[in-house]
Amino acid sequence: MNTQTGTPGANRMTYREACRQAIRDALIADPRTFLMGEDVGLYGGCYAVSKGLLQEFGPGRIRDTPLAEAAFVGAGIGAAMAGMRPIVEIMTCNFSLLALDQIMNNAATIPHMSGGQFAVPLVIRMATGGGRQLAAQHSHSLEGWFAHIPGLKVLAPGTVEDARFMLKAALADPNPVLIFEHIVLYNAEGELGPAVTAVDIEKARIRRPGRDVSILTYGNSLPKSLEAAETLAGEGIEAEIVDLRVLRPLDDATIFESVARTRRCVIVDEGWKSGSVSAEIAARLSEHRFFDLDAPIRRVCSREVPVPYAAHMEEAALPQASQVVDAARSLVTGK
Amino acid sequence: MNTQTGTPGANRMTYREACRQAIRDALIADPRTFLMGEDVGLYGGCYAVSKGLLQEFGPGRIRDTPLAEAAFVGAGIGAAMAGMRPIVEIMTCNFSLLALDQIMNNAATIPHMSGGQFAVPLVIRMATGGGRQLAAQHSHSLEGWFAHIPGLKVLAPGTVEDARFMLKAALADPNPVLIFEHIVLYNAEGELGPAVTAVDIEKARIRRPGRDVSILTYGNSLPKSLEAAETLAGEGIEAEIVDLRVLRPLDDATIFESVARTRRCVIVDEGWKSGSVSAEIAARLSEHRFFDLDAPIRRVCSREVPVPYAAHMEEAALPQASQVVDAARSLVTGK
Amino acid sequence: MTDKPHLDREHGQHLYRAMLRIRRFEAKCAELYQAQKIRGFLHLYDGEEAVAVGVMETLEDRDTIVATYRDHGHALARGLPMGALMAEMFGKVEGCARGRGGSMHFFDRARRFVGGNAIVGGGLPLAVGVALAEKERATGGLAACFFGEGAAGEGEFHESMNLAELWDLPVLFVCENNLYAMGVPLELAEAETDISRKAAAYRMPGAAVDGMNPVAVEAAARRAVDSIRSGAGPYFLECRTYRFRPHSMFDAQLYRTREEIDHWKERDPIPRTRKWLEENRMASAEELQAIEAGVDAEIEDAVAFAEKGTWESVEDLERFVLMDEVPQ
Amino acid sequence: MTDKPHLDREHGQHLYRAMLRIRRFEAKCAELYQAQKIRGFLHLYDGEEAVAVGVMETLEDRDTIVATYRDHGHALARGLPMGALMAEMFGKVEGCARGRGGSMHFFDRARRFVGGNAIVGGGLPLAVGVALAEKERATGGLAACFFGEGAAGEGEFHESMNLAELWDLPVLFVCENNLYAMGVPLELAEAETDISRKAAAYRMPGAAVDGMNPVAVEAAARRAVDSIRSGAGPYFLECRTYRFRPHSMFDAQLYRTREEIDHWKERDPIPRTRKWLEENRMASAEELQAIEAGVDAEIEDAVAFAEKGTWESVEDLERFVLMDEVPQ
Ligand SMILES: Cc1ncc(C[n+]2csc(CCOP(=O)(O)OP(=O)(O)O)c2C)c(N)n1
Ligand SMILES: Cc1ncc(C[n+]2csc(CCOP(=O)(O)OP(=O)(O)O)c2C)c(N)n1
Ligand SMILES: [Mg+2]
Ligand SMILES: [Mg+2]
Repeated sequence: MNTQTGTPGANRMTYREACRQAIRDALIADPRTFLMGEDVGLYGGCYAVSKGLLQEFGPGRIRDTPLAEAAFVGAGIGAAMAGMRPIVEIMTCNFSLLALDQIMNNAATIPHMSGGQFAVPLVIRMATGGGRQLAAQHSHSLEGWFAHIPGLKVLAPGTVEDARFMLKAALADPNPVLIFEHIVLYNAEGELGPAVTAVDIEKARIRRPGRDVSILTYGNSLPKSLEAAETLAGEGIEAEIVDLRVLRPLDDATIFESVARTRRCVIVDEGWKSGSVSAEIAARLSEHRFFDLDAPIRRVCSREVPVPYAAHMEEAALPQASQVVDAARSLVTGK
Repeated sequence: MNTQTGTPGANRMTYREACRQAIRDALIADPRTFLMGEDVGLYGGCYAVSKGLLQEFGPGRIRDTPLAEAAFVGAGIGAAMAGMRPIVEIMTCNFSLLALDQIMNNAATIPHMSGGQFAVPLVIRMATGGGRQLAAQHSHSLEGWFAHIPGLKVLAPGTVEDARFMLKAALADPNPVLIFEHIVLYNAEGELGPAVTAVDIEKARIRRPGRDVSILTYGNSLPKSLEAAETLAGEGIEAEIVDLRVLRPLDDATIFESVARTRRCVIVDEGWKSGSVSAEIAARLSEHRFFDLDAPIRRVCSREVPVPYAAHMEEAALPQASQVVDAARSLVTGK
Repeated sequence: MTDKPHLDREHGQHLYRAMLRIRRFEAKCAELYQAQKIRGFLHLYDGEEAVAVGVMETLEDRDTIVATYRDHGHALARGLPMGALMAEMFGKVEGCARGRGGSMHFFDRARRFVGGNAIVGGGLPLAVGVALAEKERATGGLAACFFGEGAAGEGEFHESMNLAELWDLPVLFVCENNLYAMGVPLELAEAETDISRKAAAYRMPGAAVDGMNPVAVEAAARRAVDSIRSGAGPYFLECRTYRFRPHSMFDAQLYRTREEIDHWKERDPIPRTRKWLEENRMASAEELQAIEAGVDAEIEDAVAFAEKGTWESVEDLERFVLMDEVPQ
Repeated sequence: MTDKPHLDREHGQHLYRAMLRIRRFEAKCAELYQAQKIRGFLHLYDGEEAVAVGVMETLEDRDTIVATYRDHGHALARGLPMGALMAEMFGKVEGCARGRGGSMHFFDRARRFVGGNAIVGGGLPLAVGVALAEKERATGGLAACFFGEGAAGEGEFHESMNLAELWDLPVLFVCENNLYAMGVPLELAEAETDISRKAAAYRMPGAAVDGMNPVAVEAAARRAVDSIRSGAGPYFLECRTYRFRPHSMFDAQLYRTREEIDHWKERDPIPRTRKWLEENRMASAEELQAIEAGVDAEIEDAVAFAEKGTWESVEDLERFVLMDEVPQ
């Protein structure tokens, strides 16, 4: 692991390392920042993201908490209101349900309800998603669901670069920002260009340009969609891959612009289809870009089931590249 | 209050009374049924729905609970798994966030995850919505958000008749059913026809037929939409009002059929717009009925803000009949 | 009221005045609720004034207050301007939360009043977090968190108590035990009805005090605050009190008897304090009259201020959903 | 192990065999995990077998069990067929949850095993609800709920404890205190590290017992169950134990020392029970050999059963998301 951060040079690292370096940078940069959550310290993080940080920064900055999601998330909110810049880790989004009252009724609400007297400059990181056979209670994809809540910003890094730099932008934001890190991506590797030292958390990013169909996606569906685009390219179909990466507020401009060019749209989303981010995007297109579309919108989402343990069943439950290929192809070729 | 139920005759009652009579019927009909929640007993229910029931049925059937949403909802789930047919009241949906772990990770998940060995025949009732100046933490409309969760059924009675008979159907269902009663509707009055003794909780209902535009709605947006339809009729626009009433699973057939006829659609939903039920319906139409639509879909939803206390600000935050009129008119007249 | 006789005139009168302000302010609120000037939920603090007043005496500017939906007493005792509170309940932009919060959600950044919170138990984790920030920054400040005995049923109570004690945080937990959570009497809600004993389960020091006596509350709170400021971690103060009025404006009070209420009214802290001031010659009739007149004038001014207030522009509806910056 | 000498041969051997089954079954699981036959999270019960075995001895068919993600020991001790468990972890439809749950989610309706629950604390409210149902229907059954000491931090623990005691429900709370919640030692998680004292905060009777001794656990559980069946309400049993292996298969165990583990291994209930059986001539060498051979054969059969198993059809993916009827 490369711990030389500060001025990030060209280097290859995993998404996990990128998350860690981002936290490390933040702790170095701002004494008001600390990391708090279950097993972030001694254990080194459930997904080994914070390994070594306790040794480097000590227990005041890397706080192991009891199993008490409501209290430590709420404590993060209170600390943020009182001048700190906490990073709270909820081990996985499956447990975030226990903290939802604090997130919705306090973090998302108090700035507005207090008439702007209090901000909640808090970052909550959580692991999300399925694909590791962890079964129904450990495979939720809730980022799109959280994106329903006014007062929050919701980020979903799908690349090593975003994992590396989104945190900094999130901490600089005066609002509660939720970052969803996908469990399957932690081992993904990527190259960081020397020029990149920040990412824009207001904007979606086109990861692959294309003229025939827009594939809108994020998180672990991004690599699947890129894989699909390769296959489609082999068939002569040029898919444009838009990495949404900011799920709230959605970057309508980038989405609309891409769809206006390709006039066809597939949305790929690991959330359960009904009421997912994919639904919101489809709705916005059907409201605001109705006449730009030449064909129905297609959605490739998780099946509406608690995710099963067995590999083949889990695979059937989650969106797969082949489904993206099929959806895009049928839109473009009309069959 | 008319406590002669059994064979419901033609009579006029409030939505509140309808809810109460429904509970009373259920308690009489099935010894496995009991009502449990905060202040359902001695106090008579926060919205006076269960007034008198403790006296009639005693503390074993009408259980006042401590302030402990997670535990008593979870206890309802456990009791349902073990053979009871509980009705759990969460005083308002604003507090349901404290029970979300139990609802999503247990109630919605265990039947599937156990391979069908355990059902959770549970009804959870909660009050929902804004419009009474209760401010941000007491005015959420979360029914559409819950409708994202596979394994649940979600009902939203918008009429006295539905308030009167949905509970029975929900208790007969082997699945966890959430019923969202709108706080503004409790005082609404309606006539129950002598013929009606049951409602179909699989189907949406056309509350007013019309040929020019479909207005899809539910809950307290239903009376607002009916009011809008009156105004529109005065202008020569015949709006069809579809009361969704079942938010999960959505009754696609009724929705699609209406829109195929009118070819225009306004969705009215008190949820925050992004990721609401209105989004899901718009998405389904844009996927499956793209060529049936002559115009963009319009959504009239709550503004994406924590609902403020001041009357004029609250009014501006919630969907209003005049907005429905404007949206429908502009779709039909093209301006 | 005789257990703390070494009270000077000024302070005795001050306590009386502070309680009276709350009582009369709220009587006015009830009236204005009937007149539909105030809407939504209105939870009055009638009978419990000694708690907020006694505790608040011991707090300093650097301390932070977390309250509940029943927050009028705390706000007034903390020094929030009465006019801003009334304007808030009128829904005016001059209110302490721009008219967005109403009765349940008073806020005041300058006075470190971080809200009436309407989710029972929801404020406790916030207080823990504020205390963590104070401790980390060694400000010497503490977080005082008020909540009803009903909140002790919630998981958030349990988690917060543990976290505060585990991390030795400067939190003053003030449980206002008024024996009822809406209509649920304590014995129907808690297996252990001795609330102050709950603190022991977290090894947290605690005490129970007569919440109908402002002097006793102040003395107990002083011990608590001293303990917290000495670095001993959080402290749990149970104040045994009673609300004289219904839970909110929609409550037929089917769950308790007139006799019970009357019995508690005999211990009403306001007439008792007045009597005590008189008996001990700590306030002259003129002084008492002046206090009353002053309170009444302040209330009149507050109502006038609220009446004169303006409505927030609807165009600002989305303002502060997302903040542009962190207020300093 | 000498505190309960009045144990007959058969029962002594039975306890030994029950623990050995779990130990060897799990050793095989670990092996199969390396071989990637088993995937996902795998939490082994190594070292804690005396708890499940001792408690389960005291339960009856009419009782219901709620377990955690670390549920192999409970399932085996409860009598779930080993083959169905192994098939479950292989993801086969012959598994005890059709291969949908895996290691963390064993279910068995016939044996009233309502699940391995993977949300820490998430099973406690369910147990309260089951107990409520049993009490209302006067079945005489109880709900036994297993959970780690880490769960005591959660709000759901607090709320469930209170509700169970408040309503006098037949719940046996079994806290498996193995000193760590993943990598967090108890003293970093709880202000009060004496878990059994927590029960007192709810006025619930409780006891702590050596969880490395199946006889002691059984005796304590018997007292607990007798108390519950007598109608005295819930009971809290803390079993002091230790897990010898990592938390799950992804754990470098940075939070504890080899020495600590070795120290606890000296108290391993399985060799100790064996030694005790030998020393007290309660089992002959042949009998012990037969037990071991029997266990090994059962495991071999279970693996073969799992291997032979079939995959659930992908077409059934949505089956049971909504149930068509309530299974009887
Ligand atoms: C989590 C939650 N559940 C339920 C309610 C509804 N509710 C509001 S106040 C109240 C009673 C609270 O009693 P207590 O904590 O004793 O405070 P008191 O009102 O007596 O001051 C209830 C049940 C709520 N606001 N929040
Ligand atoms: C609510 C929740 N938070 C976090 C986790 C992640 N997690 C799984 S097991 C565990 C430790 C639990 O420790 P304990 O209760 O002592 O049980 P043990 O594993 O020691 O048997 C944690 C933190 C979880 N599954 N559920
Ligand atoms: Mg109270
Ligand atoms: Mg443990």
